Amino acid sequence: MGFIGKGLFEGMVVTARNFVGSYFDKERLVTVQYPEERVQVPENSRTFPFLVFDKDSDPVASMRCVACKICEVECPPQCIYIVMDRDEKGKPQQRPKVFDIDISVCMQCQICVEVCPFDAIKMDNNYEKSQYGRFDELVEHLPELLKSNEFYNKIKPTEATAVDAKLKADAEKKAKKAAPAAKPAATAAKPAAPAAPKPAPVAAPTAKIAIPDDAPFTPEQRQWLSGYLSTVAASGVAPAAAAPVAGTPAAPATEAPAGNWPWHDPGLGMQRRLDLAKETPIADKLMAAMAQTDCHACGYDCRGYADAIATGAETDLSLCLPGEAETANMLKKLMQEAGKL
Amino acid sequence: MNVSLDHYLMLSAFLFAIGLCGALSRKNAIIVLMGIEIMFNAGILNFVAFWHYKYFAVLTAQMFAIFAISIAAAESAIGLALVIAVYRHYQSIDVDEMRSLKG
Amino acid sequence: MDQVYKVAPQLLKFLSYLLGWLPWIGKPVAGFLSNPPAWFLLAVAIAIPILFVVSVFPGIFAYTTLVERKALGRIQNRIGPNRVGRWGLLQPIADGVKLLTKEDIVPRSADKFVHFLAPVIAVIPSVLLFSVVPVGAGLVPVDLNIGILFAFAISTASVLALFMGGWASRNKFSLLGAMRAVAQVVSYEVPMVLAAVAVVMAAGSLSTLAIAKAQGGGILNVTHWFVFRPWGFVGFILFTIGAMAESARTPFDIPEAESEIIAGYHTEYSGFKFALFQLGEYLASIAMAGITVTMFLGGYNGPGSGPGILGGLISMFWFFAKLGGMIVLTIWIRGTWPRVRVDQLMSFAWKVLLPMSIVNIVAVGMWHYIAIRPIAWVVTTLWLVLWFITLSKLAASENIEKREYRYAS
Amino acid sequence: MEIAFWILSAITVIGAILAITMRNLVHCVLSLILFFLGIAGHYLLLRADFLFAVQVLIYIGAVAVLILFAIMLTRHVTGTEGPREVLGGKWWAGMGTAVIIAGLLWAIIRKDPLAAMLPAGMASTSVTEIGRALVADWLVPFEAMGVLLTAALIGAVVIALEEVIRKR
Repeated sequence: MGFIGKGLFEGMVVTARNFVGSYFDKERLVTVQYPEERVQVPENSRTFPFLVFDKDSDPVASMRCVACKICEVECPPQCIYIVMDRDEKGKPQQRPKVFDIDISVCMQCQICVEVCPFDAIKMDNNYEKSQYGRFDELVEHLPELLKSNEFYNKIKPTEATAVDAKLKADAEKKAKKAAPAAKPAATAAKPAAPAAPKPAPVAAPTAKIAIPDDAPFTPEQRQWLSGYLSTVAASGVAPAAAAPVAGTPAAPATEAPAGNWPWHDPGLGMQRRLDLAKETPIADKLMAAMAQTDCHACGYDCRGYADAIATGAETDLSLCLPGEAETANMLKKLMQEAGKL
Repeated sequence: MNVSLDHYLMLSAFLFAIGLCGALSRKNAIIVLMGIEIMFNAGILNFVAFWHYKYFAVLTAQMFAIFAISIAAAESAIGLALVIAVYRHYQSIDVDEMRSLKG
Repeated sequence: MDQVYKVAPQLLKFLSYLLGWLPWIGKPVAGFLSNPPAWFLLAVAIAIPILFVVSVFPGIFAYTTLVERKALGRIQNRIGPNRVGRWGLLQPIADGVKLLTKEDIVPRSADKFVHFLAPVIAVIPSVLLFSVVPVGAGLVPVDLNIGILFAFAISTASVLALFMGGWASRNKFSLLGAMRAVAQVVSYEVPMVLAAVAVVMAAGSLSTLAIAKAQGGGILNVTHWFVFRPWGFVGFILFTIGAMAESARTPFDIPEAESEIIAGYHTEYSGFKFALFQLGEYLASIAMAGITVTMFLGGYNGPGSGPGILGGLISMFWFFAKLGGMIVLTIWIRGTWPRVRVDQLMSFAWKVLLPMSIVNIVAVGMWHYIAIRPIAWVVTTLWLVLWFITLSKLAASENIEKREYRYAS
Repeated sequence: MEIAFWILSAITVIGAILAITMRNLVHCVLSLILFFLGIAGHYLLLRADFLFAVQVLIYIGAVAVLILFAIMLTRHVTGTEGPREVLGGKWWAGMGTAVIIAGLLWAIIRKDPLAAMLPAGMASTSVTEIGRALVADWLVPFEAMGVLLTAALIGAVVIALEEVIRKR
């Protein structure tokens, strides 16, 4: 039955039902009373970056960042500012003295996280960043940026577990590589050992990738899969390719032992480093042109990249990110001088 | 001193003069209309004052006042319609400029 | 006022009895109060209704805003204000403090004096309206014999405040809002007054007290309410629509349509001036609800109402209960119906409401002259229903094509 | 009574003077409303309650609003003309006429024996009496008034719509 104005009354019935229903049916009230209640943010949500450290006892010493400045270079809106730390003698330390992120500029793109070779910078999920000011208040400095690995594990369990496993595997591999070479290094040159292998980050002892409980696998499948995944995460390649039999001594390191290269100091200028390496073979000259941060952005440390270029194994001269265009140009120049290009 | 009829007559004479002055000397047609309204009101006030002081028993004066108010309302409606029509034609409501009877 | 004048000596005697216990000033004050001079009695009799009006109704306004926000929230499945005090009960006070402490901004090119005057003028007619609303049996601030006419006369003056505010702000949206407000109020005034004429014809008086009294009696003091007559029901609907349009409540809030003209005439107002505009608007709407209750819903009449102290208190209860009901109805409507368009607004007033109110006046005449009630019921109902169908058919005569959606289904 | 009379008279006269002297047209109308209010107050003082309501309803609610609307519909006239453009060409003639008429009226009133008359009665007229008078003794004028108002309404619409019709 229809009459004029029927829709108006139907509408009023609907609103009356809403009104009464909202007092009895809690499902209807979707409001979250914010400061008291919060919505659980999804694990992969991200806001602004933070820096990871490993030991609660000494956050500054145990932070993973080595001040390689790759993120500063890569950051699209250029919101990161890094100054490398030095001790009293002016000797560069492998950590930042200043690490600023302007969160009013940051566009939360996560590129810094993706380019970081040390898993030192990660994305936070804290969205309560409002401040009373518009300028300095919106720049985050090193103390605010440093957060522990446990915190990272807490906010992003899946990702952090994978990262920890990978770091642990890397450290083990490095330790194995370094083990034969460490002795000569230790006996030969004690004073200059900045390139000594970084202490392995404290990783969770059992770096196992969690397979969700409701995943449709039989127990055997589950066991195999878990082992496979943790291996993949630890090595970064398929297990068949990188499954060194435990106990087998690793191949002797191709790199020269870390030590007596006077130019291996990121605090020196390019010209000074090249001067120091003036009378040396081409490989050392090439190495002196690098940024000396051993950041592994190129896939090697500085020594290894220089050797690879010198032997022709690596033809790309623009891989040194911290050195930027200066290094790339110098490498090209050196290679031309050496007649190899 | 009590308020006598005298006071009301004086007041309404004064208001009438003000209204007349406005209606005759201002340029703007709307203000001319307003002056006429003031004169109307002064007249109606006279009616009511006479009713109150002399002919309180009969309602003639009040009736006159009511009719006068109605006529004033009709007059102002027509007057303003004319003002709008004139404005459309001349793009102005200056009474000095309305000199021709041509349409 | 007359009622208060009658009971004032007793009231003062009671006060003097209370004050007599005080040291120092107690004795002389009590002596003065127990035998008051005539001018003092008159002053008390004038002051009490004024105090009542300016204390009770702004309080109702404050909590109407809270109830409105809560109810609108629940209608939209939200919670509504619940931060200030238990269930947000202190919210109106917080709002008031906020508005008082806000900066008072006057646009540079505004007409300063008129801009200042407009919110003040917005409140005055709204408060004056309460002077003719009977809140209980015989309890009306002033029993004017032109009560209803006075109310309409005063309520038209509120348009001026809207116009002044809109014009003085020197803002095109303000001016548009002001012009819409004036056009709307002038248009809806006509059907509203004609709907009231029907009641005046039936009650035989313009006095609000007499109109309320005419609806007493019957079963439980309920059956003689005018809303339970065919013409009264139609008149109630017409008058409610008119009153809502007059006070710019939501389906007719064209003058301050946020989506079209920001906030209409009070776009350029902030702080306390804005609060005064809101106060005036809400008070006018509450007063109009009070007049609707008086004219159609039996006023203070209800089970148990009558003369005497107890009957008077019960009648006050009924009046305020009905007033609350009307306020809730307007809030409910606000939460449900969409805003009408400007052209629809005008054509609705002139093409539907105006003819319908004239038809309603004829219906009252029929009701009066047909002596046998059942026949009167049938005839007036038929007359009204037939006209309603005809008018709504005529109003909806422009055929709206069914819209074809190209992308949505 | 007296104080009320003098206050209301002051409001009325000031309102009237401002209404015809102010530069800004909207200010003029607002002053005119003040004048209307003063007159309405005088009606209350003279015990004509019904006329008070009618005055407020028609003059303030209708005529003033109508004038405001007319001002809004005729743009560029809200008035910042130069000082001399406000007055018409023969303004001195108008002023003179007004002064002469005021003087004449004054003289007549001074001479009139009615002038010093005091109020005849103090009770308000009830609306019922006015209503009965309107539909009994004054029925024909009342009906004529209805016809006049209808004619005026239609006439106003026709005059204001003229241009629109011509355009079609």
